[in-house]
Amino acid sequence: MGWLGPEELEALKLSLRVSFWATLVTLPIGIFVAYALARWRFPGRQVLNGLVHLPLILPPVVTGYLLLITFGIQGPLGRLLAEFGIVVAFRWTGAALAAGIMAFPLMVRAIRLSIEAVDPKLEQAGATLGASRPLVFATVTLPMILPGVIAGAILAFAKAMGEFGATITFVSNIPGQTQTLPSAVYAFLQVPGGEAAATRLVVISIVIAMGALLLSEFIGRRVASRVAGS
Amino acid sequence: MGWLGPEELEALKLSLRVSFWATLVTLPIGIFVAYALARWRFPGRQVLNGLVHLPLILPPVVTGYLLLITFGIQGPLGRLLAEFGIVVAFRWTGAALAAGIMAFPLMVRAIRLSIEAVDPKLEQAGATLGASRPLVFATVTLPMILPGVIAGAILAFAKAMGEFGATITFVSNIPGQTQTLPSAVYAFLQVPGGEAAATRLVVISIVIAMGALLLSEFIGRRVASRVAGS
Amino acid sequence: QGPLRADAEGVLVFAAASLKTALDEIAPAFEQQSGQEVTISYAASSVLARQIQLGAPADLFISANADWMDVLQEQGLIDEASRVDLLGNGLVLIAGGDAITIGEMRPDVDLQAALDGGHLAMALVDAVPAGIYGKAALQSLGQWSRVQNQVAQTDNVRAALALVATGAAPLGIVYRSDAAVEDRVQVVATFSPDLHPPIIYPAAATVPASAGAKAFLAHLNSEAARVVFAEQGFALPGG
Amino acid sequence: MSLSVRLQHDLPDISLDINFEAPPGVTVLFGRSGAGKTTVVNAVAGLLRPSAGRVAIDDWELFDTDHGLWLPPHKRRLGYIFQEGRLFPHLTVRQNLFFGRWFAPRRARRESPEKVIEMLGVGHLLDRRPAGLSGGEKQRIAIGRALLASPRLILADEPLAALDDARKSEILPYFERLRDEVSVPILYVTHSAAEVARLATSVVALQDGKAVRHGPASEVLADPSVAPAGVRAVGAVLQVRVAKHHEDGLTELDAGGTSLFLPRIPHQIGASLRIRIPAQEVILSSKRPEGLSALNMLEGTVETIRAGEGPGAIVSIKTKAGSVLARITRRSVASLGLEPGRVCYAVIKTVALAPQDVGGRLGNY
Amino acid sequence: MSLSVRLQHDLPDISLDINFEAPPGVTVLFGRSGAGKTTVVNAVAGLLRPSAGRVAIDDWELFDTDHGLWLPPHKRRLGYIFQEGRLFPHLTVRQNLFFGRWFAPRRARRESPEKVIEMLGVGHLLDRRPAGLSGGEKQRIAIGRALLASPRLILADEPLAALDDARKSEILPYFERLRDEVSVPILYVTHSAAEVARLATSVVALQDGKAVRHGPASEVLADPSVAPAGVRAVGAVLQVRVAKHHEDGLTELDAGGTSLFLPRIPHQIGASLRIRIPAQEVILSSKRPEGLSALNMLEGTVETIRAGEGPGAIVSIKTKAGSVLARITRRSVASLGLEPGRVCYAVIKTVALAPQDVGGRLGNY
Ligand SMILES: Nc1ncnc2c1ncn2[C@@H]1O[C@H](COP(=O)(O)OP(=O)(O)OP(=O)(O)O)[C@@H](O)[C@H]1O
Ligand SMILES: Nc1ncnc2c1ncn2[C@@H]1O[C@H](COP(=O)(O)OP(=O)(O)OP(=O)(O)O)[C@@H](O)[C@H]1O
Ligand SMILES: [Mg+2]
Ligand SMILES: [Mg+2]
Repeated sequence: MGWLGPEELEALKLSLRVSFWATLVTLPIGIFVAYALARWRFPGRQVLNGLVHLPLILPPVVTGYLLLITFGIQGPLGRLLAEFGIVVAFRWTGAALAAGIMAFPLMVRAIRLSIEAVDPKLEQAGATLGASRPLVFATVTLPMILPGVIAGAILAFAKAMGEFGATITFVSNIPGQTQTLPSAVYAFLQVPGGEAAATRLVVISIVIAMGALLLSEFIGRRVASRVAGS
Repeated sequence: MGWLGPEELEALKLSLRVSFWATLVTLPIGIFVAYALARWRFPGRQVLNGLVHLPLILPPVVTGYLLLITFGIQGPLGRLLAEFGIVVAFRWTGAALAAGIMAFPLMVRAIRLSIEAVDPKLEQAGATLGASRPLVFATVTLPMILPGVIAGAILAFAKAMGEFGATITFVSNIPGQTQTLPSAVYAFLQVPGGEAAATRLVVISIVIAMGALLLSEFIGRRVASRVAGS
Repeated sequence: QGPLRADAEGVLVFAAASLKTALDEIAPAFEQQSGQEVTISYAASSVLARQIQLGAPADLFISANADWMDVLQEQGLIDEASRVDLLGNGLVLIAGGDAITIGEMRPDVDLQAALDGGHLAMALVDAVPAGIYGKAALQSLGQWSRVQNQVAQTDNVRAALALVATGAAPLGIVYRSDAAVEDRVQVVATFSPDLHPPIIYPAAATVPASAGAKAFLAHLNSEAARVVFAEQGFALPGG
Repeated sequence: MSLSVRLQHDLPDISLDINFEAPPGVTVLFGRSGAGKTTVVNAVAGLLRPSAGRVAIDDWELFDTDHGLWLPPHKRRLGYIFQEGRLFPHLTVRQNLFFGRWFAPRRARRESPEKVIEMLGVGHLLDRRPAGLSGGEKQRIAIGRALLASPRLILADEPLAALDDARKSEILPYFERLRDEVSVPILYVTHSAAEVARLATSVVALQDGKAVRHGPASEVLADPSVAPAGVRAVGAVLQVRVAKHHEDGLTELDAGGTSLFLPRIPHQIGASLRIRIPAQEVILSSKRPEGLSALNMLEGTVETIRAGEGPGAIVSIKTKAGSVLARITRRSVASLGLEPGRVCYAVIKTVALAPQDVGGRLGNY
Repeated sequence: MSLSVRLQHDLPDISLDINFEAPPGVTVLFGRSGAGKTTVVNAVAGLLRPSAGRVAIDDWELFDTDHGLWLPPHKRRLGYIFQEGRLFPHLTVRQNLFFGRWFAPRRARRESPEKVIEMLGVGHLLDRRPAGLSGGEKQRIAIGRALLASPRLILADEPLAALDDARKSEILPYFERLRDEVSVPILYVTHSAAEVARLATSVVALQDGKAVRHGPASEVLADPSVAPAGVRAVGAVLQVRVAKHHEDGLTELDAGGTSLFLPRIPHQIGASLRIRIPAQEVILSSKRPEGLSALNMLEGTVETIRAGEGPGAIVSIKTKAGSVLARITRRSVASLGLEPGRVCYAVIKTVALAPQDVGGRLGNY
């Protein structure tokens, strides 16, 4: 990547790190929420469903602003987290939080659909064989939804790689801390003649995201055929 | 809606119109692409799959810029369409185009998954009974994937309601023509003291999008139980 | 029929988003006087300039910086004769809540100490005009290298204002016009205009502009309009 | 109308090499699981493209790999009754039934829907959806759906295999009516000897992808060396005529001049029937038995005695009613002194003839 | 260990009201489709919560609605063999087999995996996945999986219903071995009289959600008024002992002093067996028959004659071997002059006793 400047390289690395962690940390939560939405009937289920979809529907700037208000230094959750020594404001962790939240609906949808495709009768069979609910989940449901989980995770990763609006509004753009690839692209597009540099970065993100998607299709199919039996 | 100014009301109406047409026009294309991705093996299938996902991955500004270059007044496709009397640049039709393209991946994913869940044996049964491929699709596949199609369409509608970055970059922010609800929100957020107005508009879009989502869950479940037989 | 025209009826203005409050107040008066309908599309200057480059049917372009106007002028997309420096602006250092006002910014003010480990909110320092000017001013003051690593850059100057207003950042550098209307922030210091390139909002009619475009441009220079701009904290060229 | 099938196709486990001409009526493909029955039917239906072969109904070719001819499934005008029903879950029973009819050429519509619905007894189900139906009802709808497509050939792939005995005996008569009342050739897959005996005009016995035996049902089933379904499937098929319905609930049949008694069967006097007499239900006696509860005794002479590997032997007795097979122990063969040419009596219990071994009106054979 | 079941539950179509105590051994729930069998089993398993009732194994209560006691399924220590197998598709056969074992308390692990794998003959499948297995293999894995969970009760819901006859007779012996070699009570659902006869220690006959009859298998099955599976299911169950294996492939059984001959069965001399003699396979003779190929003749006296609605009657004959039932025509009853107390001979063909009517070693009854 000799044709990338050091700052661009840094943005690329940061984007990868942010997207990776955003995906990794939201994945268990996404699986849990997807499971709850698919299998449990509880009051507020539709509210939860709506909340999950919110980042998909809101303009990203609004999401970023809401994050700023709640997770910022002065925000209630931001202060709470700070008590535990976790600061997200103006850190790459905040960028990961923003990316994770923006990608969350995509992840949950993918996983939820694959959970709905699992025959509850197999889960019942697991229960009669002595596995408690969490164990049934771990030994029956989870292995069977693995293709969906992988698809969801990689889709979320790809989305996180492209997230911009909420991220810059929430954690702004601090080179080395929160300057992700899309922020850099945006900056180049603001000045006359910046198109070439922007294009270079866009191509890089497309390559990475497409690679991830192809990988997910491939893994998904392999795992699916393993799960369905060969 | 006495508390909405005339310009805001106009933005709301325009957003509804843009999202409605964006969904309606992309729906058949989305079904076709989803079917092709789910059922056909052809060279370039992965390329098509990648292309479909592109708007999900790219920063919206980039998508908007690409649209401006290709579908603008001087863009190659823009000129081609103009030959047929279709002008999208700086028209609400362009906003619909941008919204449709941004929502397309979500729509295709939802529909594709439901197509993959249809047992090809039923389609074979239709064929042996004398229905050609298109007729099998119309009489067997399509009715069976209806829940997925509805979910995909409404998700796309909700996404279209919230689309901003690509729209403003492609067709600008012209009141009455291309100023959608999110564009209006943006404009309000750019000036001091605009937050209250922006919040009002955001709440409206949340209500509409959530309503649509709830509706889709509801219809989806009704249709699904009808299809599965009661 | 869309705005793919430059007809006698109506004026389509492409204006930097930060002018929204002022222009929305000024335009109705002109519409009443002239009977012409004014439609204003607010977005980032870069977005609007690109759209004009690619054939947007704007009659009038008001940019938040000179660079994009220069580009359009070089490409012959605007009527050179009509170009005016419509407005100016100044930079201020702002803080949230109650802060002491120190008047003019001086090199010896310890900005880094004032930040106390927090961040200095600015627009993108290499891309967005307010950020570019701010960086230049800090460089002139010899402060840039000291605070460089604590600058939180936003995609537009309003977002920088929001960082300070919500308390996320203790200090920020924004336009005077932005600071004027936000209650939650206070101007701590002002930056002298000679610390940075002149902040200018150039305006010009496009090449195929409608007849009303120039009339509206003239109206923007009228006394009534100037009062509104001044109220919003904008500087007036020569004033 | 006759069906001509020639097929070659390699599957991972077996290779298919099949060649048969089926006369009008019901042709049964008979064979163990994995013999290749479904593969043949799928090739006829166009759901599988064999590497070589030709299938024609009379001289209408469905495909011929030599001439690169390949009709897609929807142009073949078939009525395929799948093993698992494959009803359309999103359509009502009525819509399912009429599905094929929508696509059939108007002038080809032979079956009257009313008649088919009445014949299958599904009139009360028309507005329901398949999901709520019992297995037997589903299978009847599947039959009706295939029929109303006005097919030129009906394919039935183990249509009864998934059903329990009660359901089986509920559905079998519909296939008999199909055979007797609708003049469409039927290719019927099964591994049940009883179904073969009851329905088949001719039988193609498949084994490991090859057609090992092919001929009229009575011949193939009487041959213990084929007996693809095991020795318990061996039996003779007799052609009989309904002579009288007695008041005590028995039906008297005329079998070439001898009388046979069965529990009442629902056929008119004079009707031509075939009954299958499983070899293991027949007891032989060296002299005319007396004082037995069994009402049916056929006098005849021993034709052949074939001893199997186990303790049993199959004895064929030529009677006036036709050849009857008996499966008895070799010990009994010895103690009764049976040998070809000896006179003996075949004793058959009245109630041992299961209803599903009694066929409807005889086909063209 | 005995099982005590009391259940009340309303379903849309029927309401369940059931109460029975099952002695150790195999308790068969017997009844037509829709009688409520699966519902009962599901309630025992904890997959369905009945509105009222109590289920206990000895005095270990699984639930008792009166005291608000409800053990979740995974705490009930059951081995549920489902009708459709329900193997885990993502696990290998080995992992499927060991699934329940992972969760069983270590000290409760009674079955040795090697023994179970050997007993079921699935050793060669261990590394494969369920998708590639035949129906019979799948069902054997399902049995093994339930067994290796070291359950305190085995539930089997029509485990053979989805299989064809060949597969059925391949699996049934495993259930016999379960009954005889593993001392776990079994609740077994079926609507096949042959399975009942072969496996059942006691039978609970269900009809429309009610237990209409309950008792030892031999009693319930010999009662034509119950015969929930139709008159063809009526038959007697005899307790016999293997006396000798003859060289001509026959096995001689000792039935209370009388000899019965059957095609060779794979049991050791001296082994205790039960055989089911279907009533319709029995011919009666008013005098000792001679010159017949049938080797089995039991002398006895007529106990009862029950005439049904059709042309048939069920005659019960008391022999030294036990009560034998014969289904013959009323016409024969009259012509043979049968009446209670008369001496007559029951004639049974050697080969008419199907292998699946011969049971393994007798249970505790
Ligand atoms: N698509 C396929 N790929 C690989 N093997 C196949 C395929 N289809 C069939 N076979 C194999 O070909 C053989 C014949 O299959 P086929 O389904 O025709 O048997 P069948 O006679 O219909 O058996 P059954 O009575 O079980 O339905 C089997 O061994 C089967 O495993
Ligand atoms: N969850 C349910 N909702 C509504 N009806 C039910 C439900 N479960 C069972 N039934 C009905 O209760 C009755 C008994 O069902 P059950 O499955 O226990 O019968 P079964 O004796 O097991 O029959 P089969 O031999 O067909 O399996 C049936 O009429 C069935 O339709
Ligand atoms: Mg088959
Ligand atoms: Mg059941």
